[in-house]
Amino acid sequence: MSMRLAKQGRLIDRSKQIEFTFNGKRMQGYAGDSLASALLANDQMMMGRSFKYHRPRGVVASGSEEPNALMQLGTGDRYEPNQRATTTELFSGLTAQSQNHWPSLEFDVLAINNKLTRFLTAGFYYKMFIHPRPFWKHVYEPIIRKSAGLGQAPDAELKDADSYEHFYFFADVVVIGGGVAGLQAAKAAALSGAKVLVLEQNNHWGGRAPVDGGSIDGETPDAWVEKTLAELRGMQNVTLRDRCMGAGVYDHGYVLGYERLTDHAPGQGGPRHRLWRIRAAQIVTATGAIERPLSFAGNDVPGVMLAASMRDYVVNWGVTPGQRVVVATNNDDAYRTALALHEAGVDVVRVVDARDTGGGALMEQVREKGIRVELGRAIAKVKDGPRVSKVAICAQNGEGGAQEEIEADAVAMSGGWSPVVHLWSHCGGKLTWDKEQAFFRPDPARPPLGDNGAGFVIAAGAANGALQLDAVLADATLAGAQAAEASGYPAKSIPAPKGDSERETLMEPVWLMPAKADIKLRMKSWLDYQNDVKVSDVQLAAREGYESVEHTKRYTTLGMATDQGKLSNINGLAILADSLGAEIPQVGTTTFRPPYHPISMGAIGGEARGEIFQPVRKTPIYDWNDANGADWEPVGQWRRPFAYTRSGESRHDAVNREVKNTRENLGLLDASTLGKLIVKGPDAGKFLDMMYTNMMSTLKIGKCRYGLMCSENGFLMDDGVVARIDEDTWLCHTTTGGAESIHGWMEEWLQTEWWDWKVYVANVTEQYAQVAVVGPNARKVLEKLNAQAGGGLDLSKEALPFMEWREGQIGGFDARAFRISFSGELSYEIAVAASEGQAFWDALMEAGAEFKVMPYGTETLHILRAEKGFIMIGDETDGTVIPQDLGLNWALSKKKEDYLGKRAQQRSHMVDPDRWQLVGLETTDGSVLPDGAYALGNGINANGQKNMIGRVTSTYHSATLDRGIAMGLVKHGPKRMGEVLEFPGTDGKVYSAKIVDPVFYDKEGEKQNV
Amino acid sequence: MSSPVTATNGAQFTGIATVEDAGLQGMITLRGDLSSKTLKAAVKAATGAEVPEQRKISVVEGGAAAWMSPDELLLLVPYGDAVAKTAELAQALKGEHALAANVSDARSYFRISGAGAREVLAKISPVDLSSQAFAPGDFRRSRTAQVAAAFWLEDGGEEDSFRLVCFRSVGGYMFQLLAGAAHPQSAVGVY
Amino acid sequence: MLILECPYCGVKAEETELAAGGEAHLKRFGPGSDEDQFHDYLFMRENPKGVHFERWRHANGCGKWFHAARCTTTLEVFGTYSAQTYEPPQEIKDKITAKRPGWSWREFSDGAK
Amino acid sequence: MKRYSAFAVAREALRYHTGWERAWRSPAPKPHYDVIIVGAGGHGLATAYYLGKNFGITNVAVIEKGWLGGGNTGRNTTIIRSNYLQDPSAAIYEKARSLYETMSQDLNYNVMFSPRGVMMLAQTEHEIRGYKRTAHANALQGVQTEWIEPARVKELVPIINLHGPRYPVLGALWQERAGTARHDAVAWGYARACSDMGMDIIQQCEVTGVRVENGRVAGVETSKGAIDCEKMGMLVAGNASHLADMAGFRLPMESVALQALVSEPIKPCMDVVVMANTVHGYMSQSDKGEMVIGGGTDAANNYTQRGSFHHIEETVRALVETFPMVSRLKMLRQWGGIVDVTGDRSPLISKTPVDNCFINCGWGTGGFKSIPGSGWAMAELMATGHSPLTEEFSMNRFKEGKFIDESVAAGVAH
Repeated sequence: MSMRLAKQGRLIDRSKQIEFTFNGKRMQGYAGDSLASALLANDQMMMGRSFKYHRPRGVVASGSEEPNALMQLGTGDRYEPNQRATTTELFSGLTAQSQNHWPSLEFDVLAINNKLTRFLTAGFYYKMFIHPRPFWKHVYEPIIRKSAGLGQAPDAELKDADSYEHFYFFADVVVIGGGVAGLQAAKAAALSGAKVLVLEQNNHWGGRAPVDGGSIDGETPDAWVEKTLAELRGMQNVTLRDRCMGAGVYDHGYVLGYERLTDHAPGQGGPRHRLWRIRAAQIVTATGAIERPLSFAGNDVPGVMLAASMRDYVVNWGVTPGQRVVVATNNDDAYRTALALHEAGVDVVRVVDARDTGGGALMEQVREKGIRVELGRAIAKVKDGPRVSKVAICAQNGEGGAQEEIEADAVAMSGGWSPVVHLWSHCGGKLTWDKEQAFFRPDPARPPLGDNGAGFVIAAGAANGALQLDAVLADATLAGAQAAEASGYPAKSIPAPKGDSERETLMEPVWLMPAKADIKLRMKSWLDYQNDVKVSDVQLAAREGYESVEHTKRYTTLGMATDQGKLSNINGLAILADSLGAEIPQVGTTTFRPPYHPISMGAIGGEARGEIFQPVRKTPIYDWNDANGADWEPVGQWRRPFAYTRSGESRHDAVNREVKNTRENLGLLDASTLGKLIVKGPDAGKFLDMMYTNMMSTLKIGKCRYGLMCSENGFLMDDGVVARIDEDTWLCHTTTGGAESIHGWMEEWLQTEWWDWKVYVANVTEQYAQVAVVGPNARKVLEKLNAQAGGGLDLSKEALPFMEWREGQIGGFDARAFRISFSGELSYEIAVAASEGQAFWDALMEAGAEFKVMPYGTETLHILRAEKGFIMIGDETDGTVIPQDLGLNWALSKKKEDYLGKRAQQRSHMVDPDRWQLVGLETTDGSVLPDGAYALGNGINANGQKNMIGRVTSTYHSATLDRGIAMGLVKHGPKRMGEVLEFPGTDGKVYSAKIVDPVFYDKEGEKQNV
Repeated sequence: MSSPVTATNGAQFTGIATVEDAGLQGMITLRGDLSSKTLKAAVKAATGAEVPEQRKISVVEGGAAAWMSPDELLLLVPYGDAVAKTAELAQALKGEHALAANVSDARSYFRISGAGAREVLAKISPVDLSSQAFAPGDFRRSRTAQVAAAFWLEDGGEEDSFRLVCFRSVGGYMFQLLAGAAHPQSAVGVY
Repeated sequence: MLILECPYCGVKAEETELAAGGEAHLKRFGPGSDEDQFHDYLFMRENPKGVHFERWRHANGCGKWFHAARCTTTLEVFGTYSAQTYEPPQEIKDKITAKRPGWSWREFSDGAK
Repeated sequence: MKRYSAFAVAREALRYHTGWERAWRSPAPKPHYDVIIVGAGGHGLATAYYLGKNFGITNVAVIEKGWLGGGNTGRNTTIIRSNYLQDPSAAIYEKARSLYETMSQDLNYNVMFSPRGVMMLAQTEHEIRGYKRTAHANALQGVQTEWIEPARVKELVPIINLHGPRYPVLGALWQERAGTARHDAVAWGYARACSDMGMDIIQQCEVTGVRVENGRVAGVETSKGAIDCEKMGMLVAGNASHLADMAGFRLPMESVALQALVSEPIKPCMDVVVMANTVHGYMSQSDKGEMVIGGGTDAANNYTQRGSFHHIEETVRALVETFPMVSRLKMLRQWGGIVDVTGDRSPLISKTPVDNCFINCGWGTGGFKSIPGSGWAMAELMATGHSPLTEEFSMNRFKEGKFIDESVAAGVAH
């Protein structure tokens, strides 16, 4: 059984007992425990089920590389699936549930898959379920999906109770990893004067060294770590962050740090995770190394663990996974585990060393303890079951004929080590194969390149392939100094601390145990625990021609589980290389992609959620609108009232009311969102003549002109009224969406094409609240305001004619009044300072009461303009329409040699007489044409599609005319007046509509010009 | 005549820093040749401040001039003087190619002060806000979360105090953003 | 996440403060140009693997357009320079030549040719 | 070729799967082929397959610089749909979608086409109009789509939040017969079928030059020697400009990074594909249980297959807004691909200035969904010199101003 030991446990505080539950069962642990160590202390070895075969799974590692012990943590709005028990700090009240089983962890119905392993090999689904066709979607796929998938999804109706944030940080040197290598590298860099940030993913510093033993400058690693931490904390130029993982390295020295602030104390307040977005001149990856499993049959049975991880449980948390342990290894390090177990009073029943010659000093120490060590031997098989019970031993250099069976309840295995090269590789750092130690390590000649073309990542310590303590410290010292120098600080050479550890003899690569294991054993030798990929699967893939490492990965799913192959990739590669008769480096690795370890989506999104998911742009009259029934419509980041609905009123009713009232009495529109750009300078007229299709340079001061803007590709992109302010100043109105984009567009041409033209542009959109005062009573209300204020701007027909503007006071407000109309009614657009916008609006509402004033929204705006046949950018245009299509030839200056888009409009398709052109459409029965309906032509095209000859661009119920009105683009449209077209709806009906003039209301334009 | 109001109407929040609506502020966008003597004189006359160096703000009692781009300044004047000062600038710069526009009402204006002020800004802006990198008189235009903004660090005082300018329409967003970043339990502890 | 130094305000801006603006040094063709000239101006792009000249705008910053010389395969930045020029400055061309001997891009090259 | 079936799997299981043969041969190149296809991604392999199947042209080499299916075929979000607005797009994507329906049977390789439905959310009035327009166009184009109301959206996607404070869901364009497929399997299935027809798939063979004689393509220089041909097809997403350069012509195109990510696997919670263009995010759930999430394209030229992280942020926050539960999932892996984008963001399937040299590129984000239709049409164009499906996608459209612009309805075309 696994249990808490009486002694040991450097990270736990035995005086602080903590209660938690696992699968509803109450358990106890200590402060400092990980969930995994606490479960082991409660003899809970089985922690989950595998992905495909639903085999029982126990914890195999002690850190973020853990593939098996994945938990559903928490409940309700703080629930989260797939949390590693190994990286979860125990806290009081923690609730954990194991995953991927039904009805229970101990009895799982889908464990039947385990019996079918012979059928469910790599790629079986590519070869099966082909017939009958509908069965894939309706039968096979649902079964496959349900059996896969790990943890349950969070409740869709609950919103995450936690908050998240980002933080930008800049450093000369970022050290990733707070083990002895990281700390020493940080110290070396900091002593050179560089600004250093150190990230450590765990809540404790020092990495493996305190567990592995040895000494540094004559002290224990623990003592050295404490001393060095104190030194670093005392330096102004050093920042240390624990619980903060270096998650990814991106171009130009961008590093993501993933800080877990309250995972160990949920609900304590403040953000749960903070995503650090760091810009570093140099990055030192001191990320250590990960131990590799050995591939023998039954290496996935709960109780089989990585040797160093088992040692972690003993030393760090005072827990042993078993009472009778077999150690299997191909290197010296695993002997440390045998020693640690022995010291803790655990019976190490055998050390099986695959090397014929065995190990060095550590092996001798183990033998001295009376532990039996066998050389050239292997584990043939661990007996299948929910837990290790029997281990069969055989010769390594054989086929696995078992020669001896040992009773044991745990196995510690070590297949050697792999440097953690992920962060080195994320941004293109290349690897080299170290034959002696049988691992890939960073190739210093081919680092990832930064913006200056030089390398910006340096690997240090075990992450760089240095496994012995003295080598680690020397390498780290050098790396820190190099990083500081590369970021601009003259190197200060500091002596490396002296590391002293037992000298280790060479490891010997063992990719399969025993070396010639037969097929039955290979089918039980796991490479990827979570995804159930075995040695035989990789061999099958190679045999079938999936020779590239990417093919093998994807065909077998090797390394695609949540650990992203941290344990399985190198072992799998070696099997693949062997199958292909190739060397491992020739086969290469799959690509390392961020993040190093999964990070929460919440952290990635940061603060941008709920109310501030995106900025809401508000006009000065926003709050009034909101309080007065505004039915909001997002328009870009603005929100504009679609209509102002009153209680008991439908949207449609509200719109009809607003339309009628504006035509008959008085309507107010909050038009503040319209873009307003001041264009000024001696060349401003010439410039605007290029920007607009119209002639703007000849506009008289005090007058307005409606203008069109096209892209250089000829398409209509914006429109608006331009007012000439003075000799060299124009005010250009744009659409709501156009303010920023047209401002940018103007600046682009001024800065990059006509930089010698003297023109300045300023975006003054938000300086003003702009109100359209519309309807027969428009002048009356404004004159009343002036009368109340004892005078003001003369707004009479004579003093301010149609299409002119004046500046002055209206109702005591400094204002600019434009006599322009987008509705066909008598209309003024009045601009006042934004800070006074609400007050001005209030004054209008109050004074307007006797004139039956009502605010109106965007839908009424649309209908009013459509009744008049005015086009709307975004409705009649969609980026494929040119002014000529819309009958706007009058706005295309014939006098100008050039304007943006003019050349494009001369291309063959642009002058094609078959282009669809703007017309009005009137349904024969008065109904409303469906939005976006197409007019049916004759026959079908070469691809069998029905020919279309036109489409509806805008369609409304006109309250004024009490019938449907529409505009559309129709082939040869203006020449086909009176013709009836058919528009098939998606509702099964066919709508008939007559082609008519697009001006439906007040064709003579009398109403706006009074 | 009414009294003008800001977009966030005096909003205030205190956590690791104090975030507050800094009230109405006269602001004038001035575009022109920043090396021109006439322009320098006009700026001095309007604000009392010198034309600042690149990415700096020069602040004097009652006025300031901030460097927006090689041909643009943002001038700070008392709110009530903005219209008149804009006209004076235009008059003074007659004959020069220049553009002065009153943008006082187009902006929201905030103060972020206290021990956590640097951290609050560093949560939303990709700018190095360490004291070595950002000092009083520095002026920076950048991105704050999803909107553009400009900010600077005020001179003197016991604790850090930033001023921040953004568009008026996103004043509400900016306040929520800053207040969230100033959550009392969110100190990073690096500045 | 690239960083480019804006030559106008000196800020080493990150990508989110910038807006990419496509290929640099395009010559505009308007009315009077022939079909090929106009087509090439609007649509034909170098799209090189390697040295490239492109336009950026310091959009969340001083608002100025500038040019950058950059490698599209390593993302190395050789330099940034004014948008108000018809060709890259000699200094930047020299820098590229030192790092990518034999480079050429449209009518520009390392001069050895 | 030994056929795949449940029976074959059972038979092999009895002998521990020792009897499976190679899915495709690995031949050395011959000196001459009737047709050389450059690029053994989905498009190249599909073109080769339909050259053989529809036109009996089997003396074909498919040349691949890396490993077959190793480019964008293996790094996309596997969405298949044909609810495009413009006629030429709808025609070729619908052709592709219909071929996907029977692909597993046609190739005797389970590509796991899963017609689970694709939904494009409308979150503004403008989007509603755009999608209704698309629905009308699709009806006439023979593409089955429908406009659905919010209640139906929620029924189909229980994890969605209809009432986001910022952009409530106002409805959706729904294509029930759209879906996903296993991307790698598409390349593998075609490769196996091509190999079975006697075609040579030559991997690890980089084209270093294109030989043009008298204005006509004559062959290619490769890292495995010179190979002659009568006709050549270029189907190399992310490398098209480079290859065209070797043949002496330019393209109206740029290459940019496009990113995607997956979450850790969870139990099935979403049966359809959802695309939310207003907030820039789309998501589906793979058969393994991962939430597969697509992001946006970078704006600057890039050949690194790495993009800028801020696009990932934008996408993730959009999804957290649309599906609040996503907040408590974790990102497992992010990656990038290089997509080619033309002046109107629609592909080029065209003859080129070099006789007998054909190009198929510029699919942008539409590459995977179009594979079989693209291959079918490209094969027809190469074999006969004309295909109604490719007619409108020629290079000349940029001179004429006759664009195929899909952004008009959807904003973003994924």
